Amino acid sequence: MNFDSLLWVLLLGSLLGLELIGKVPPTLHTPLMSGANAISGITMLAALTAIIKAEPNSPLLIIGSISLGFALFNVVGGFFVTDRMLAMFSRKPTKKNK
Amino acid sequence: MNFDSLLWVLLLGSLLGLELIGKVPPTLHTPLMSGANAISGITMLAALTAIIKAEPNSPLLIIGSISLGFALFNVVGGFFVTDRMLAMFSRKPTKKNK
Amino acid sequence: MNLPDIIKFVIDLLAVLLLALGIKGLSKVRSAREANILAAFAMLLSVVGLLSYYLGTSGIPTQSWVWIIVGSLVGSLLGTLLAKKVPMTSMPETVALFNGFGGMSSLLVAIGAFLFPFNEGAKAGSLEPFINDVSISVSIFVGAITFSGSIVAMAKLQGWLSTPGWTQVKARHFVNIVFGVTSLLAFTYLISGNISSIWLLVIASTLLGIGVTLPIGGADMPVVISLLNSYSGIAAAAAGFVVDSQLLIVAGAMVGAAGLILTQVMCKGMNRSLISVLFGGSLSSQTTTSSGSGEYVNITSCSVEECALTLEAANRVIVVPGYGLAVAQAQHTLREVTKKLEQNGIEVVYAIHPVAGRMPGHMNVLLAEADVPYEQLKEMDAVNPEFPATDVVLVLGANDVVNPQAKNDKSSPLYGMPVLDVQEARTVFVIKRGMSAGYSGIKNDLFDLPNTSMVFGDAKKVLSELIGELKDLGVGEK
Amino acid sequence: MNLPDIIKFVIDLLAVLLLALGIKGLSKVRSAREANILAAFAMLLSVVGLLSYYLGTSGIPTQSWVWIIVGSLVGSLLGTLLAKKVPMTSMPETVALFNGFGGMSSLLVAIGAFLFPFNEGAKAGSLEPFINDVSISVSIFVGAITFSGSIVAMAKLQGWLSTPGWTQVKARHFVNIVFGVTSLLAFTYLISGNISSIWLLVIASTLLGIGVTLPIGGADMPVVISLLNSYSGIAAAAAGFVVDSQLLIVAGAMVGAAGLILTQVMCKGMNRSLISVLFGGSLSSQTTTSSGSGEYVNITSCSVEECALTLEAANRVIVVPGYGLAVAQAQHTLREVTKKLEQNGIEVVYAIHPVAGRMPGHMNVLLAEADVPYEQLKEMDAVNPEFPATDVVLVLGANDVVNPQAKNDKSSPLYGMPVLDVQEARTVFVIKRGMSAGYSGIKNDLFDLPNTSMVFGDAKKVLSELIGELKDLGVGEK
Ligand SMILES: NC(=O)c1ccc[n+]([C@@H]2O[C@H](COP(=O)([O-])OP(=O)(O)OC[C@H]3O[C@@H](n4cnc5c(N)ncnc54)[C@H](OP(=O)(O)O)[C@@H]3O)[C@@H](O)[C@H]2O)c1
Ligand SMILES: NC(=O)c1ccc[n+]([C@@H]2O[C@H](COP(=O)([O-])OP(=O)(O)OC[C@H]3O[C@@H](n4cnc5c(N)ncnc54)[C@H](OP(=O)(O)O)[C@@H]3O)[C@@H](O)[C@H]2O)c1
Repeated sequence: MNFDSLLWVLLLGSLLGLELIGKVPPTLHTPLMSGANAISGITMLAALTAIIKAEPNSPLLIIGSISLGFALFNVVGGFFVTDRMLAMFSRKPTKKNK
Repeated sequence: MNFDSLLWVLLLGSLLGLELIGKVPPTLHTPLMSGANAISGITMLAALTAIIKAEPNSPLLIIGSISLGFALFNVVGGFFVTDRMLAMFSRKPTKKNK
Repeated sequence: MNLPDIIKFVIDLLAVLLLALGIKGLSKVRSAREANILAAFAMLLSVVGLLSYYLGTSGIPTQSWVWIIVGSLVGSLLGTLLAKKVPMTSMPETVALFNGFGGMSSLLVAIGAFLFPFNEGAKAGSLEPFINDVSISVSIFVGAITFSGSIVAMAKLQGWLSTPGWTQVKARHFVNIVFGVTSLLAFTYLISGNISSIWLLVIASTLLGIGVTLPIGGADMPVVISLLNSYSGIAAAAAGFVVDSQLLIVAGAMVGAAGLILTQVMCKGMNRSLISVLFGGSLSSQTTTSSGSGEYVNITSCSVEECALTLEAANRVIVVPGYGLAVAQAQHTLREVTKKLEQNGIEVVYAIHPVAGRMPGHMNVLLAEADVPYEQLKEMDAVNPEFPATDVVLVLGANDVVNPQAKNDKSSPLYGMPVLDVQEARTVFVIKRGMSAGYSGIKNDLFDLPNTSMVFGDAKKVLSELIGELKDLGVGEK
Repeated sequence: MNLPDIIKFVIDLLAVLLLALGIKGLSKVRSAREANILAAFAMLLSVVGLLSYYLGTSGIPTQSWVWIIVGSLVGSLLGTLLAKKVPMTSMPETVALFNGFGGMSSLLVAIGAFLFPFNEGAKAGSLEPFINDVSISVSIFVGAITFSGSIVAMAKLQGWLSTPGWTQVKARHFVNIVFGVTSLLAFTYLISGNISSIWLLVIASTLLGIGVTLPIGGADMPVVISLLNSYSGIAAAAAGFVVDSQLLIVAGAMVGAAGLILTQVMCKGMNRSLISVLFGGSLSSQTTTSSGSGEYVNITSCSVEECALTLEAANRVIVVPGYGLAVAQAQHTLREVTKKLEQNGIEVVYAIHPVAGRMPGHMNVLLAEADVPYEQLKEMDAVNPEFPATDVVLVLGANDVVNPQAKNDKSSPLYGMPVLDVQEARTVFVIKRGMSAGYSGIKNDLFDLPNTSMVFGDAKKVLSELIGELKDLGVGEK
């Protein structure tokens, strides 16, 4: 990959992110925050790459593994907790709009 | 540029395009159509590239030039006509919302 | 990356950013005009970026300069001329024409790139020839469809082409499938290196564009144009793969996707699905056999003088403009009439149906041209509850958009389309030339109602007479 | 491109598509839950894509497998445990902790990539080392700030850390500037090849994160967390440059940008600007000197029994829950009280102020947990016109969000913040433990009004007593 094509991707990704969130009702601020938070744990891919590419017995293995642990804590915990919150809202899905 | 990075750009550009247009009031359908139309004349860049890279005396020069003419007809005419329409709407800018 | 690369890169990023802002802004009344200028500026910027890049690297030969200048001068001049001269009533045709020319541009550049490859010496490790060929073929295919489809659409909107009856037979689908398959075959040959099949591809896809657009009723044309606009974006994106330009790809993709959304929005406004627009054929021809031929039994016709008298006595008047007003170019005369009424203290508003006229938002443009204040234009949903409290409704060259069948008659092809409930008003005057039907070809039950009076005549003529009558009554002269 | 490349490419595209859909869906009530699951699925997909890519190309050594499994098991297990156990009242802290861990992950992987470079053998003609170094440094910088800032935010929300007075002196800006400049210097050294300055960068940016977050008042914490969430997206995007992954870049950029928008939306809801949140210091400490110390002159206090009697006679009751309700964990008891009232034919609705509680939307989550039907929760703008027609308002552990100063007193620091107009109702009961102020530290004029009665006590205790009293009155027992 050339650097400039990565920059294109960065620009377009940012613009997309800016557009994706429209009017969020305050009700959803908390779950949206925690959901987006979980997605930012995508760094787990970087940690995985590091572990896979590490030399045998390199300390990188441990660093990567700890990093992976932190990331997965964020991802798995984040999605679960978001789901817990959202599950409460959708308990009565029929009468959402009065 | 690698092909796959171009595909990334294509995907993200399309997603962005899908998001950019929200609720368009019917009033604006015509100008929006003609404005987007003018932007699609961006092919003029391809025509320019063809003319610049053409061998001396190659028929590509003529083909490129005709292509450029069509594209600029689209671009320049499109933006002007859109502006003409929009100028009418904005004549009384103070009382837009009653 | 060296300096010219970096500069071009930054300019391209900036251009994409501005284009995105432009498209976004165009969808809001408040920002539309600035957004349009912004987009135009972004396009200019991208050209400057490209030219200065080649100036700074390989240089631009004099011969190229000549052809660039000739091409751009001719194109821009003609485009500007058309844009300045064309009457607002012909907007749909104009947009169709512009769009077709955009498609033609993609088509030509792709043919050029195929016959006289200019991209080989580009960059080391660049596009494989296969991908190059595929992009070119897509560009040709989509470009040709866009061009021929847009030109047919324009011709139909101009009235140069009607919808011939034979295009409505089911067999048309078969013919189109043949064109489609032929295009596909030519496409396959082409990308496997058979250069001569390029002409087959051009011809087959041009025919496909014609074959698909010709049977579509004029009423659906704006949707078709919007869809073709989306295609021209796709063609631009494909051209971007040919010349290896992210800017082209992103801009093309944005236009393509935005066009698709707009098409969808329009279809909803006209209560049609995209599928039925594309493959359902013309609405009118489907229906002439059914409810279209019903007889009118109870028509009341009245003179312009009677109409003037009723108007003078009214407190609240709603004007419903339609396609006929646009055809008659009567928007300025209408404005004079309403001015007189307003001077007499009569409240006047305009009820704008989203698909009145020949293009969504067309009426707004026309009335704005005649200096009607923006706040007097009311959209359908806002004005519908107001009809019961209205004394007089003037239906001016509108027909389908005030047809109560759409609400009451489940068997009607119009059923389900949102309409203006003019029949709820005390008195309705319908101004049209005769008893002929509107675009859908369907009988209008409104004309039969007891509170409806027809005033026959060309909209502009009737309105000028109305001005005379109102003057005689002393309306608007205090 | 060979097969594994293509598969990975398609998987990555798909994952981005799903993530985009997920983020979009999370901002709409209707689709939020499915969107969250979709996003989780996209993350899983991306991991599968990565692992299968390496399995299909270079292979994954057993040693790596061991560390992968250990790391993921420990992280996922602990994360799941916390997510399942944590009470809904502690959501803000929990989100802050998760976010900090995300930042820590970026920080660690960047340190690893710097000390034990693993990206060199990547692809020919790939990233130049300079860009690699810059990306790593950005990752470290942003990751460290995210981590330390989030941990401070969490500690403050948990009450483990208060806002020390000395952090409010203007000099703190100077200290932070020193940290910032040091980070910048370390950054510059690092990218010019001075490996040992990595630790300086880590320390300086950690301190910067602490220094910026510590002075911010607890009331503004949710905004800070949202901003730090946006940072962690940026850190992920930077890590994407390090490991050469478009997927990481796009996902990180989307989270970064979406987080920024959310932060902006929240600031608007709390009537604060982002700048004043970040650099204005804590709201309470600014104000204790001014209007915060006013004396109450006209306090009416009443017993739970009186409150129950008034409630029994009411037709329409509005409950205003606030932070105190969350602290007292009284949402379930509250639900029992309102059930009783409803059984007696009394209409009950809940007025939810957007920033009631400690996090936007916090009250909705808490009340939903106690099974309050969604349609009884009314947002501020919808409920404000209803107060004049209301017999009894129960203010439960809320304070700032019902302070009329925000509307009447231009000199008040709260002035301009939208509040609930509870004083318009016939009778207002305020249930709280004492006369202490709310988060803003400002005196509440509501308590002095003649139609306001205070019911002192812990919210949960008062509510349980209320149940008893209502039972004695025979309410809700038919
Ligand atoms: N806006 C869009 O996007 C769009 C685009 C294309 C089609 N359409 C369709 O077009 C229709 C629009 O409805 P509409 O009510 O505006 O128009 P319409 O239903 O097409 O009816 C127009 C009427 O105007 C009369 N007329 C024509 N020339 C006239 C003149 N010079 N003076 C006075 N009257 C004249 C015609 O009757 P006489 O011949 O008897 O005078 C005709 O009945 C809908 O069916 C809509 O779906 C809409
Ligand atoms: N939602 C957000 O995003 C967010 C985030 C952070 C901060 N904030 C800020 O927090 C404030 C929220 O307003 P609010 O009205 O909900 O809360 P508040 O103004 O903080 O007031 C809470 C009140 O609850 C009382 N209380 C505490 N514990 C209690 C218990 N166990 N039982 C009964 N009462 C108890 C306290 O008085 P006593 O001690 O006398 O009992 C206090 O006055 C606003 O200033 C807002 O800007 C909002």
